Amino acid sequence: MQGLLDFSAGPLFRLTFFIMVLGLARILILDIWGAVDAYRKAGDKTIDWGTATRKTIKWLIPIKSVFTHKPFYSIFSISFHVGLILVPIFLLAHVRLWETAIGFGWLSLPKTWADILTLVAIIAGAGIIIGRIASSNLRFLSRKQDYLWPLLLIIPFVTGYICSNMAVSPATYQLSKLIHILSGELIFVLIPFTKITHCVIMPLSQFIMMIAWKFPAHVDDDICTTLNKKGEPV
Amino acid sequence: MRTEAITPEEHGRAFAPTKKPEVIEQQKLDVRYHVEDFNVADRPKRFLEAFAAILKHSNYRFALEHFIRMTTKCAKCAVECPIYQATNDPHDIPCHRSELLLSVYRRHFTLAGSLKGKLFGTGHLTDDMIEEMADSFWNCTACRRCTNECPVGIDHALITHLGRYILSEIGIAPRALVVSVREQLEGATGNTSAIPLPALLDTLEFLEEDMKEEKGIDIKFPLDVEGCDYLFIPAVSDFLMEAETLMGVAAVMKATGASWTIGTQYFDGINYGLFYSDRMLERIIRKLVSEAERLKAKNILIGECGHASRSAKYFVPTHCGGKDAIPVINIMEYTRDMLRNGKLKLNPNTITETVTYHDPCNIARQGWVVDQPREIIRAFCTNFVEMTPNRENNICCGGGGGTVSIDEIRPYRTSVGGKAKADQIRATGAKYVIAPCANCKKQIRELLEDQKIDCELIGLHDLIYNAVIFDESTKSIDTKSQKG
Amino acid sequence: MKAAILTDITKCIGCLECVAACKEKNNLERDFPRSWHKNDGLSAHNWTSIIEKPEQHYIRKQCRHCIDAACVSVCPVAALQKTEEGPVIYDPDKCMGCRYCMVACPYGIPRYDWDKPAAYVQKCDMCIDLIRQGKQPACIEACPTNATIFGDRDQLLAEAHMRIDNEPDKYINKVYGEFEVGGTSVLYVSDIDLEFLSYPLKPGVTPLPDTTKTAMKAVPPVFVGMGALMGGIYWICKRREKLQGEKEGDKE
Amino acid sequence: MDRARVFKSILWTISGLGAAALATRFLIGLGSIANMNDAVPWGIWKGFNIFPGIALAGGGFVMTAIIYIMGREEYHKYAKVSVLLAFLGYITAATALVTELGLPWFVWHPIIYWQHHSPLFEVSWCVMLYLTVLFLEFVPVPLEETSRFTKVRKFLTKYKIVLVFLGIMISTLHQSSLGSMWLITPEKLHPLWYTQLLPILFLLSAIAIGPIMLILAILVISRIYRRKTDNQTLARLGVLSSFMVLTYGLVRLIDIGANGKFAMIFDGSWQSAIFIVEMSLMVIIPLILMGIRKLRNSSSSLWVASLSAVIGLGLDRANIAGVMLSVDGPRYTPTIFEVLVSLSIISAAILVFLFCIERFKIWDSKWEDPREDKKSRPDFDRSSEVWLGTPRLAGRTVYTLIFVISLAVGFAIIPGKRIYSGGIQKVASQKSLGGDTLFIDGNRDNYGVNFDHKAHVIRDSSCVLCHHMNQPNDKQSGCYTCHLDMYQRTDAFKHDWHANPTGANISCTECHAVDQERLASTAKACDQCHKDLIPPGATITVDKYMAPSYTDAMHFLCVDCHKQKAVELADKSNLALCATCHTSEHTDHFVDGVTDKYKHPYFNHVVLPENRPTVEGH
Repeated sequence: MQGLLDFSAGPLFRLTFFIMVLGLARILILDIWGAVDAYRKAGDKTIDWGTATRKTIKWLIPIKSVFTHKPFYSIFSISFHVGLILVPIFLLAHVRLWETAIGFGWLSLPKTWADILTLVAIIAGAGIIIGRIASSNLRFLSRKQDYLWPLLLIIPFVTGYICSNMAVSPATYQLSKLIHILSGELIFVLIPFTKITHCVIMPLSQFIMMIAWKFPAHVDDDICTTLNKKGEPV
Repeated sequence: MRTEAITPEEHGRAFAPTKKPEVIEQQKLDVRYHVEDFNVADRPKRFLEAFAAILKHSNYRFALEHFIRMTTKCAKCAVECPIYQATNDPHDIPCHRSELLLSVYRRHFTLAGSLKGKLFGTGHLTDDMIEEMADSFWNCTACRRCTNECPVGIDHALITHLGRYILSEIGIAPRALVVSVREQLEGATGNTSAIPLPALLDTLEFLEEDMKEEKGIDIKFPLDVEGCDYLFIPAVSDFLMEAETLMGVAAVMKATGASWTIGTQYFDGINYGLFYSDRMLERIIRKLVSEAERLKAKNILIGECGHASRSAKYFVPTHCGGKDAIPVINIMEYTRDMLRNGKLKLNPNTITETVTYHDPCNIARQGWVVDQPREIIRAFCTNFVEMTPNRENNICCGGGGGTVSIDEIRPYRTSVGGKAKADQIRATGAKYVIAPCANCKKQIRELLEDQKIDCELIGLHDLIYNAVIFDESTKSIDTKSQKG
Repeated sequence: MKAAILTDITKCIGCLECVAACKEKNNLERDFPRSWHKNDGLSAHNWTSIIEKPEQHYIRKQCRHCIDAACVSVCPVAALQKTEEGPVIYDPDKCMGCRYCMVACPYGIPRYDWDKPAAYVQKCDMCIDLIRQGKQPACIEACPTNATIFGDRDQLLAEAHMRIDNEPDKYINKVYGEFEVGGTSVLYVSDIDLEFLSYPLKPGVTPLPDTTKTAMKAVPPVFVGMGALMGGIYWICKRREKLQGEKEGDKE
Repeated sequence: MDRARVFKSILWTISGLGAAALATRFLIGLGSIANMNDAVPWGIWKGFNIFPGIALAGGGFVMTAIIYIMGREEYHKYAKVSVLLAFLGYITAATALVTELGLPWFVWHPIIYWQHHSPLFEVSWCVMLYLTVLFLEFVPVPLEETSRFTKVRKFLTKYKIVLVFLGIMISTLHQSSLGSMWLITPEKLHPLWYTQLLPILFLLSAIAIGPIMLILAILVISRIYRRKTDNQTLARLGVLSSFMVLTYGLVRLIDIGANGKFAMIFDGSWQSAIFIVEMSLMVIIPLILMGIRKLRNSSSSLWVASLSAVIGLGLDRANIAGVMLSVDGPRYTPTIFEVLVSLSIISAAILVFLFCIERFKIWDSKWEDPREDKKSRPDFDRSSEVWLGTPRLAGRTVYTLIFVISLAVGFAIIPGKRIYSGGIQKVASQKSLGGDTLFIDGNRDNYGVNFDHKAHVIRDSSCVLCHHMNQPNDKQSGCYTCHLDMYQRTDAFKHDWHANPTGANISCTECHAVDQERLASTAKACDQCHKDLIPPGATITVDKYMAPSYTDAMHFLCVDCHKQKAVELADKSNLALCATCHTSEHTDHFVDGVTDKYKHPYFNHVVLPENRPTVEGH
């Protein structure tokens, strides 16, 4: 057990962590690269960057739409996100880990707050899953991963909570810690390859939309050639 | 490089058998849109090839690459979609519609799809999927409300636009649109309504006489004048159906003393390419610009038409010169500017009945033509009421995205597509509903008829026509120039 | 004055006071055994050490401060320099960490900060700052038995020879460092063989820098000569081509 | 999958793995990934990348001399590729140098701090100058692609011959100076390699093998891209260089003979064996394959000859730069990470090379992928029906993924011991691997006590004697789980554990009397409940529920017992002395591959191992 823990907290952690960080960086770079290429190809290069930036900021802080469109879903998902972001980064135990790994740490959440946020994240995650199952629309739209992701994301929270507050014996503690680490690492690995990449590329959305409507000039001919349609009637 | 077509065995494995639909059914409402005869063999393969060719040459790939990483399926767009609100069918949720195309992209154009294909060999494009897309994409009115509200920023409108484009490349596009565009690009008349030039001249002459009678002054439609400030291009259907709008425009032009003209070689602002094919879009834009170049016009002035304005405004620079392209403005922008600088004077009490204004999606959604018409209306109407929601958040008339031209789906448009609009109009209790867009006009007229709403649809310049006050100076200048 | 150190192996009791004094004076870090240490006790944080030999022999190892030092001669940025006072000193601001000095040193003295992202070469500087103040190096001050003494090189050499002459049976008749590699500033008199200090070098009397001097002196002539040679060949080839061209032209 | 894609994928993988090691080196230090040490300060990066790299890049100046100065037009089509090869070879060497420098950001120091006695000073100047010259020679090629900078391009093309002259002169100098660098180590370098002629030998071998490297590169490229090679020209080039190979071989052998070391070649030592291998790879095999008319025109003999010559040259430089140096201290074997860094630098250079080949007009024509063409139809992968875009776009997707994953794997496989050797908080006690001894290191400074746990268990059957057991159900926690610091006292009583339903689950009233205020001072004492846990006679005083500090716990618990034992066991009278535990010797638990028992250099004398090997031939 100890060996497994050491392995999962050592090399396996480094592997998955770097896959996540580098994978996300790759996605971000490829996304921007693609946009720049598209912009270079576009026939019309007039883009109002200021408006796009303003739109992005307005849209990333969804104050108005929370209460006008599906308020329950919005509140659940926002609190879920808050928990997801704050707890892993600012939990005291994690900050200690960062300190040993990279040599410096930062402010940490008070234990009570961390516990509350953890519970909030767990409840919100569960709420999201239940909401998805309950609504016929969402059930129709959802793919498997849309259920699995919230489920997977709350596993480390549940096990982490057990570790820090409810471990009855060393065995329980170690087991829950192992599950905590392994599920966290599974999440790390999956992040760059799934929809969770939205965490880095989301701010680009408005710009991407704007550039996407800037079509390249004179493609009619090229597409006709490629599809052997040259000279065909409309 | 692959030069051979796939073998029959491969085809049998990869693609499901095809069936030949003369008409693709809108089963739910028993509404159909007609397509022309097309090659039904190998549809998935041809679909993918068209998709790939478009991705190769156009700018869609990076956007799709971005969108496939974002889809969360939260169904927030459902709240925004007027179609879904009317049908309550989850198939109509914009997110689902986008997913139809995104799933094809994921499976056939990404590494993950490659892995899936190699490991499981599943998930490839089938005829059923194509048929679902063919159904779904033409249910949408391309109003782009969903795009504005998507919490992760997926441009459903762009995806629908692309989906229709690809489908049209394999022959699945409404016949009404294809036939119109064919006439416009390759036909003898060169416009979507197939109006021959003599007929147009007759109409204009007739209108001139009409105006002379009504206003007592000579208001001309200048034809083929070179070097004008404005080349006026309305939706061609205006010449047939909305003569009063044209008269209003002519009156405004006359009152402001503008130098303007109508080209005789090409006088059609309609661009159905925007709705189903970028290739057609490009060709039509080229035709438009070549007319402007022929007449050495300084600006292109688009008449009361939403999609014509948008396609010209955004795609003239794209295809014809980028920054240096000929500027495009909408007639309402022009009228508002003239109103502001005092060249145009309107009688402030012309209309005393309740008036409401319908924002055409294409010009209002990104906030381009929103305030201008309101300013104009307030200048001569005493009783103006807004619909809710309005401006950038307006609700589509139900005929957007080219569906209005498909006469065979009128029941669908007036019962489903326009339901929300009809409710809005009813709620305002207005006497006149102003819709400065050829498509909206047609749709709302049918809507009012089918939904039995006591309200009159009218163009903005129809009303302005009654309100214009002509200066003595304009009259005199005009008579002088006529004498000269 | 040419500063030098004379260590009398027979007097050393291996008390390590010099080592401690060196650490304290130079503010050296605590030293953990690492895989990159040589087994002579010197390291980046240990500039002098005591090597124990059988029968109570303790040999202090430190930089020899050669008269004509190999490390000084090879350092491409002149970070190592022979001072007027005698010691070879190191300027960390110039160093770029190439470690050529470590390769070249016949006694294997310079050590390296292998565990630091910004790594410097480290070695004894004979407490040059103290010498300049007219004091003795810290290790000399600390020695309780005067086994290691500080002074002018010539005087120390005389002292060493005097000790050997006085007790020829006790000492090996050789002052270690008098002639090896052209002479060093750190001298030893001993009753056991000290050649292991310079392993694998068999100490000759030529200064090591002389081995490269010939080659380095040849640099300018070779540069010019090569240019001239190439120019000549180029001229000949061009001329031949031209002649050939003329010939062909004649034929036509 | 086409050949180029497979090849590039492999290169990207290696680059990724190496880049991880490289990043670690720059963040933590050379010691974190390299086995270089104070005795062997130059490792594989010098012996594998820098010295052979520069020698193999010698093709640049030799080829330009042959083409532009001697006017041999038949090789003109290889002019650009040889310049590119030289440029990348030097870039590789420079990158490796920057990697292994301790202060790489001061690599420009030789420009301002002069020391003209140093061969390395001359080498660094020449390399810098020659890199500039090569850059100027090569830069017109990419500039052909753009319409900008036409003037610059034309200027450079016009004065190419000046650059060629400069290039040759500078190359001659530093190729030989690389040899001069080793003149300073007359006793360390094995006599078969050490000679005063080292500079000349270095120069000769670079001239001989440089063009052969070019042949190899052309063969490799044509194999990857399935292009035809002009074997005739290559063979002629081979003949030309085999003359130089012959010259080199003769000079070297004559020098050895003249110094009377001829017998050493056949003395049967491993060094002599390597010498024979080296000479046959570098001289004999190429001479046979390229010198004999019948053999040299076949593609396979060109392959074998060039490969063997290149490997031979690499071996020669590696021998001089490391293998044949006598070592006084820990022996050096490169770690896997050093190898990876070496390979990754080379891989990256090859990737750049391939990039240039594909994008620029290096040969008579640009190498164009037909799939990049506008008119070509998208080629769906047959089995999966997937089209990832044009080769460039697909490459962008695939190679970045490969790179990212291999980078992450690279970071994962570097042992934590090496990464954390600086900053980790070590626990006070460590399990010994596979033994029965605990290494107890209270200060966490690597100096501690080897505690024979097994022996103690046998002696005292009760665990309780040493393990306090504060936590419910805890039977095995070591001291260090609570006593993290040597001198600080630790909380001995965990209230929440006792009250928690998942812990001891006892009600408040069990400890706190009902009518009293619930304070620690009024609660029941520990031993009222934990009767069975406290051994008879043991006195563990708990002061305000703080357990004693680590040192106190150790000293008062152990020493008391040992004092008692010392009395009982008359033959072990020194059992209670401090030195029984605090000996100076300890096993190092943090350093890999250290088998010697070290003594603390601060407190101890150093004993050198006897029976040193001696160098033969002196």
